[in-house]
Amino acid sequence: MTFLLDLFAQAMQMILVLALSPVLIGFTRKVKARLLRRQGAPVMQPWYDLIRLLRKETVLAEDASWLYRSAPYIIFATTWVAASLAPTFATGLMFSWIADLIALTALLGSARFVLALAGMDVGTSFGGIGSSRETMFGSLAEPATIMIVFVVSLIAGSTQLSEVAAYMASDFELRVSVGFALVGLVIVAIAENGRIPVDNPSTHLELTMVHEAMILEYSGRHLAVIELASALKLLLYVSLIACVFFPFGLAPHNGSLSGMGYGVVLYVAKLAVAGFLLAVFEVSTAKMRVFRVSDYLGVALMLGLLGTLLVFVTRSL
Amino acid sequence: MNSEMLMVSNALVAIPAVAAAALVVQTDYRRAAQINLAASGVTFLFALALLFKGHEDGSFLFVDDLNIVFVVLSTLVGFTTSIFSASYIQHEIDTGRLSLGNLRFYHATYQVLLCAMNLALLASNIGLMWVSLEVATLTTVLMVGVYRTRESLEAAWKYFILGSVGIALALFGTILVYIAAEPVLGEGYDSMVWSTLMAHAPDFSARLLNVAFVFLMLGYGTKVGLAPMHAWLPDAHAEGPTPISAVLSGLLLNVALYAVLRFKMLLTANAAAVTPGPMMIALGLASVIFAAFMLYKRDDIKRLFAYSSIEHMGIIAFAFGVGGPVANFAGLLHMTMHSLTKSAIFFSVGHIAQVKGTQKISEIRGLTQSHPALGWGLVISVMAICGMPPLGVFMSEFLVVSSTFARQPWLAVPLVFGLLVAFGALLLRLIGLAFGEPTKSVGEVQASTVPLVVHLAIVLLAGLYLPAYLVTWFQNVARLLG
Amino acid sequence: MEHLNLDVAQLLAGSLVLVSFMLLYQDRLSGLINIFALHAVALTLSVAWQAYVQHAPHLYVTAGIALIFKATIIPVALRRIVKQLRIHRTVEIVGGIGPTMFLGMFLVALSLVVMLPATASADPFAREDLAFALAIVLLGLLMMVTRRNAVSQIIGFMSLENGLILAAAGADGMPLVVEISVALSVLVAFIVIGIFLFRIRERFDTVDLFELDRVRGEKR
Amino acid sequence: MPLDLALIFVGALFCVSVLSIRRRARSDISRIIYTLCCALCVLIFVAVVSPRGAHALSATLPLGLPWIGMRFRLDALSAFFLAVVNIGGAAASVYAIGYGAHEKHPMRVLPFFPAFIAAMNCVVLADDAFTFLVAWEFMSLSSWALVLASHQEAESRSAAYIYLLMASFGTLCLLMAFGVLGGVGGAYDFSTIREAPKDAWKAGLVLGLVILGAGSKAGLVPLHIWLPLAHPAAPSHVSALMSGVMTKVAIYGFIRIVFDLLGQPAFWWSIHPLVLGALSAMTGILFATVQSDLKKLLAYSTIENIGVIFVALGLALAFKANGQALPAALAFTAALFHVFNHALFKSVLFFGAGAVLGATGEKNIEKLGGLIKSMPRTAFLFLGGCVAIAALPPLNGFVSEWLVFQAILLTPSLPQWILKLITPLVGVALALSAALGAGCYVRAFGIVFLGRARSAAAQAASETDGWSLGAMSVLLAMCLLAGVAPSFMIDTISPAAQEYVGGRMIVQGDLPWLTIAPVAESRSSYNGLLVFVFILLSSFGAMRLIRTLWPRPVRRAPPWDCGYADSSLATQYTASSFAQPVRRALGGLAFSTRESLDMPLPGETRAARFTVEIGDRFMNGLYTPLAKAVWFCAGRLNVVNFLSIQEYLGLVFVALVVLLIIVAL
Repeated sequence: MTFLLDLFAQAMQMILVLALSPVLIGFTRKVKARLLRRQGAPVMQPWYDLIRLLRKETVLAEDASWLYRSAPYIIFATTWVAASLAPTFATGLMFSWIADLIALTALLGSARFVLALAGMDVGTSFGGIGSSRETMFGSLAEPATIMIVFVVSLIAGSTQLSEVAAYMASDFELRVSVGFALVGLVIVAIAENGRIPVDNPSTHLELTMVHEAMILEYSGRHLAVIELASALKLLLYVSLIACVFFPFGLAPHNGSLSGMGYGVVLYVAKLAVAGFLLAVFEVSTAKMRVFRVSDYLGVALMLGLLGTLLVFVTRSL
Repeated sequence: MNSEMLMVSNALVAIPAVAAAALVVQTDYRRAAQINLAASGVTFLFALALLFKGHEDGSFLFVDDLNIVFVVLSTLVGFTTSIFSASYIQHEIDTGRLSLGNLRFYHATYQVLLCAMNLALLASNIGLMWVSLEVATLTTVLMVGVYRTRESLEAAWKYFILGSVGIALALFGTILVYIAAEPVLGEGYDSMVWSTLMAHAPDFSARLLNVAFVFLMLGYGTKVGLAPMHAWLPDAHAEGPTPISAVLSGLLLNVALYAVLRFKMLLTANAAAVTPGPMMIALGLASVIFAAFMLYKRDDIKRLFAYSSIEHMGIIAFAFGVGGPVANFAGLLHMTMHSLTKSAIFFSVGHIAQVKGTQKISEIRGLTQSHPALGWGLVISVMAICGMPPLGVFMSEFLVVSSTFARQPWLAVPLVFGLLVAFGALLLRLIGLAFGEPTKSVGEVQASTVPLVVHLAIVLLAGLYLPAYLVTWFQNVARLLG
Repeated sequence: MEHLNLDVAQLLAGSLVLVSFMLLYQDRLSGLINIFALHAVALTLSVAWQAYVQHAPHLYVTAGIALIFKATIIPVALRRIVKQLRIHRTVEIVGGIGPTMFLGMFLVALSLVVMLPATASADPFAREDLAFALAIVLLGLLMMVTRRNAVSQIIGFMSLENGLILAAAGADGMPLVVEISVALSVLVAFIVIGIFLFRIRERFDTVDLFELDRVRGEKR
Repeated sequence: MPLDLALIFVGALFCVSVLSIRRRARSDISRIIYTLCCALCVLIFVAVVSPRGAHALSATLPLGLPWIGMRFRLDALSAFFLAVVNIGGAAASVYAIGYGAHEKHPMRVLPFFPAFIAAMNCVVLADDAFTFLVAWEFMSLSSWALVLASHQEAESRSAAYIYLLMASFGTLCLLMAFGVLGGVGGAYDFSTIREAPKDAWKAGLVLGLVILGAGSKAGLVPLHIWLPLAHPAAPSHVSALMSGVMTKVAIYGFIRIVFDLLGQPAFWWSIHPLVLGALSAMTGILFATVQSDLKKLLAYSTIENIGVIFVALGLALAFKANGQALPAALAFTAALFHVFNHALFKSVLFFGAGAVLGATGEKNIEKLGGLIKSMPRTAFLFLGGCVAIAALPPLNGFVSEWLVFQAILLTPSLPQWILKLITPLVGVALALSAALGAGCYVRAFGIVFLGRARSAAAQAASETDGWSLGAMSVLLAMCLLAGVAPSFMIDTISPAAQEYVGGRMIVQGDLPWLTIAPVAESRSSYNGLLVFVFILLSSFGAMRLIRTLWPRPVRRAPPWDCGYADSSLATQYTASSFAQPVRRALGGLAFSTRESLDMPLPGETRAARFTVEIGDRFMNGLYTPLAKAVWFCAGRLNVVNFLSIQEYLGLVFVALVVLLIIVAL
């Protein structure tokens, strides 16, 4: 029975993340538009865009190689696998044990790796800029993530997300290090998803763009898949923050269907809150210069390190 | 007395003497070279016979574990060097650097030198040893000056002055030893014979022995080429004919060292006397480090390796100074390996200098490409002298450094420092000489690589495998040296 | 009587040291050679006296050798060489007589300090002789260090050898082998020196050793 | 029996090297020699991995030190390293059958190549100090000769010089270490050393000397300066051996002495490996990121990986010292696993670099580009190597890094506060270097293989030969295997761990689905296989689905590039500009950079120049002054060479008087 439940939960989760991620984007845009006193596109707009792109003809640059064509699918696959392993509404996922937090980070890392390569494949200047900057951000964001992972997993005594979530849910006490970790993870999340102030998702002809520069040459279904992947990434980070720091309402390992339903509802609510906060944050800040991003991410790294040190020291006492 | 006539050691002294006499009258230099070769060869065979005959004890000559090693080694190197010199002088004649008269003189003195050195090694009393060493010195002085160029004369003169001062000091030390022995052993010959001296060493006046050793160490040390008495060595090596450089580095230094070792044994036998160790260690270290730094600024290929001889003599002196079974063993091994390797180096260097028509390091490049045999021969032998495995020097250096470091780390560290600095210099020069775009050569020589190959083969073999009887000897000798 | 013998021996040996000092500050070549002859004579006397005292006939031989070679042949030959080289008038600069003298004094003192306690066991003759001999050796060496003229260097060297012979003679019953060898070696040495002086002469037209240092095989 | 066979085959390797010496080489000699090498390596591999029972085998030859003989021993650890050595050796030989064919002077490579492999085998087999050091130094010597294969180039000559100098420095350090271990009696065989009691200061002394000795060979910062010079200078298959295998032999030396001969460690032993390892990881990868010479880049990244391995070893020491067997086993396993992995993918990468070099004659990546079209197979294999070394799942590089992180996560249980402070910092360093590594290899692959060709040479490139591709693909397949089924590797290593840290990880083979769990499944687990399968399924599934639902054909067109369509190759991003952000942001941690911009005034026709000089702090701060000092002393002492005879006599005189005074007193 539990096996079936777990399988169901896993399948459910995989579909759920896929379905919800563009909606989250759409919701954020909507809220932003509203805050800017605009009507804004409907919340489902990202899905419409995806469908439209999928229907469109795909144009490839002459110099594009096989790598360029297969990159979108690989990126999508890695991100999706990662997203479907993080507990969103239930901890008892069928396959949650095949990759722990560090592995999740690494999966996102491979997505970035492939994306950066794809950016360089056509041999245009924009792609190069994008990949180069992405690489630098990544080389700061990843260690920061790892440090944050250290903090939570040292506290929870495990790097398994479901274990961590369960621990946080059961006996959660307020710790400074956890606070550091939270702030750090938020900073990383913003940077990784190319949101303001690090990058501006809604521009193209700006020399400071990063993510958009890499996918400049993509069109049609390839672009659609990549967009979906980035949406998934945003969702993944949100649900990471949610399940690690606000783990209430997660359905337990062998919970009932009702519990799962409850979990789903709460999860959607969490997403909504996150999207709203993100929108508010984005409209209230300006984009920063590219070379300041390293300092910005350095803060996250420092927070993670401080948190880890604190944990280490408190352990000894 | 009859047994005395049959002694092999007599032959070892007699053959070269006879050959020398024959060579004085021999005018055809090719024939002379052959006689020279044959005589050295026979001498070497007799030395080999010694191996099987073992100890001998005569009134003037004697053979024991210590000098047997030296004799075999020196006759071997004497032999191979004579092969080398045969192919070397040919070119000297062609280029007219040596006249026929010179050559007669050269060959005769060569044999006299061998004779003197064998005598020095086999002499059973300290007086005779001293005399033969002086003769050896004078002959080499003459041979260094054989080219009659200003430089060679200067070198020979310096060698003569420093050498005879050293030898004089050694004589004074010898007399002192006699005077120390005389009250115990009574007047006369007994007080100069090694066996009796060693037997009664404990009863001698310690203070007198100390003073004596100061003179002997400095006197014979001059001929060993230890700093600060080394000054004659580089020029003598550089300006004389290359076979003589080979003999100097390969033999004469060892013979002088042999003398020092004998007296060291004497002092070690006497409990009250100062242990000679510290003195040897100090001089040894001084030589190693000094020579190591001197290597850097050399532009003359023969001077370069002369300084490396100083360095290695320093190492050997250091090893014997440290003492103990392992270090003494290492010292003997190192001495053997060094004379083989260094003479091999001079064999190749001699031909290289002839081929390139210069001794300037800066004007020789890319030997491995232009002359593969000579070039790689040089590379291998220099690697050997730098103590690279699997060649013999590595084993001895391994033993010296490790055994010393186990006992007195603060002594091993400067030694290692010296080794490293010297290696830096030699490697730099070697890469310059052997690799890169080759420079032009002036002429070809039909170099006989036999001696080179033989020496390197022995060194390689010794680095991997030491025959048991050799080991037992070395260990006996090491025990004698205390 | 014993005492007298000792005094005479000391007197002669001491005179040798004195002559060594004279050698040390004599700066004219011809003069130097004469003093060297004197040195040899003094040596001969003291060796002879030793022979008389020790009743060791072979020492007379040594004395003879010393007299013949060192006191006559070598000085004569040297004088001839110097004449041929036309340098018998040359006055060489000896770095400050005063310091050299003091150094010499110090050396004599040193040799006494070293030798007397060392030879406590040996008999008094040997003791005195050894001390003086060492002094002579050191002085000879000092002379070689301070002189830059080939001839005077040789003289310094031979005075050093005289010291050795004195020591050898002082040692009771040292077999003849050694003295002869000494004498021979000195002879050989002298021959070599002669050859060299002429070679140097024919190459450099001088026996000033500073000239020699300029033709090192290896240039700075 | 396996040991004897292995020894025989090693001997055969030496024979091959001797036999290969010829005055004039036959045309196919290199093919023959390399085939023989490959065969022998495989044989040795088979011999050492063949089951040999629980206890170690040993043999003694009547060579070497007379009173000890040449001793050899085969236990779990040496078997593991022998396997690594011979896999690398065999692959290099196969590769060289193709690559070595167009070697100009085969006689400068052929005799030394088998000797080099044989020497590495001997180091791992040796069971007494003398044999160990002979093999160790001979390994350096033969590789030195290989570095000099291209002796006409001044820079490979200087590289060879620095290399051998550093190598013999290391050997002398080890020599002194063995001096301490062997003691006055000269008992240099490892069995005696193992038993002998060691007092604390001696152990510390030995540890320091070993870190200097083994570290200088492994390329531990700050003893690394020779490595990026020497490795690239050699022919590519040799570079692969030096980088992939020889450094591992150095690591073996460190493990053998510190974990085995020195006995029970004290906790502070772990500090140096941890700190130096982290330093190496950071320095190495930052330098690699800014290199424009492909082989230099690879060499620097070797330094990074060595750092990672040393960190793991340091952790193992710390745990072992505190008697925590399980974490110690985890760290130790991580170290050995990474040794194995790095040997594999670094060889692949060097082979790839060699193939590129052969096809274009270019080491400088600024002149390459677009090779993915002209040499697709090489590109694919090289990409695989990049993914593996960038520690990305599902390949093997990630697994070992992951294990190291798991080990770090266990360090809070260590009682010593100093370790508590160090390990988090080490963790940051590792995380940073891993991330930077990914970036570095994005750059390497992207600039060399992607985009458009930046030079005529790159334009004219063509696919490399089958042997090279074969060697690379075999190694890459092993990378994948070790990535998706790491449990086998872990279980293979655990006997060695059992022997040298006194514990082992839980048997991974028992876990379902090839999962690995360092401590307990509840704590952390990873399943390379499923991750791989899922990624494969979902990507292919997505592709199939989309292609079937919306089957619109793909159209080729010139790149849009925001409308700035231009065909000039110069507008592509260059390697140096790609590295610029990282260099600006983090470069200061490792090196001193001087940027100079020469901008012509408006109206001037000359081109603007922007130059960047990158200085190695250790080189400028430590080695150059050292060399200067030596030359200064040499210059000063040289005066002694030009004194007059009188002055020399003066020296003797002074020496005499001084000694007399000493004796008189």
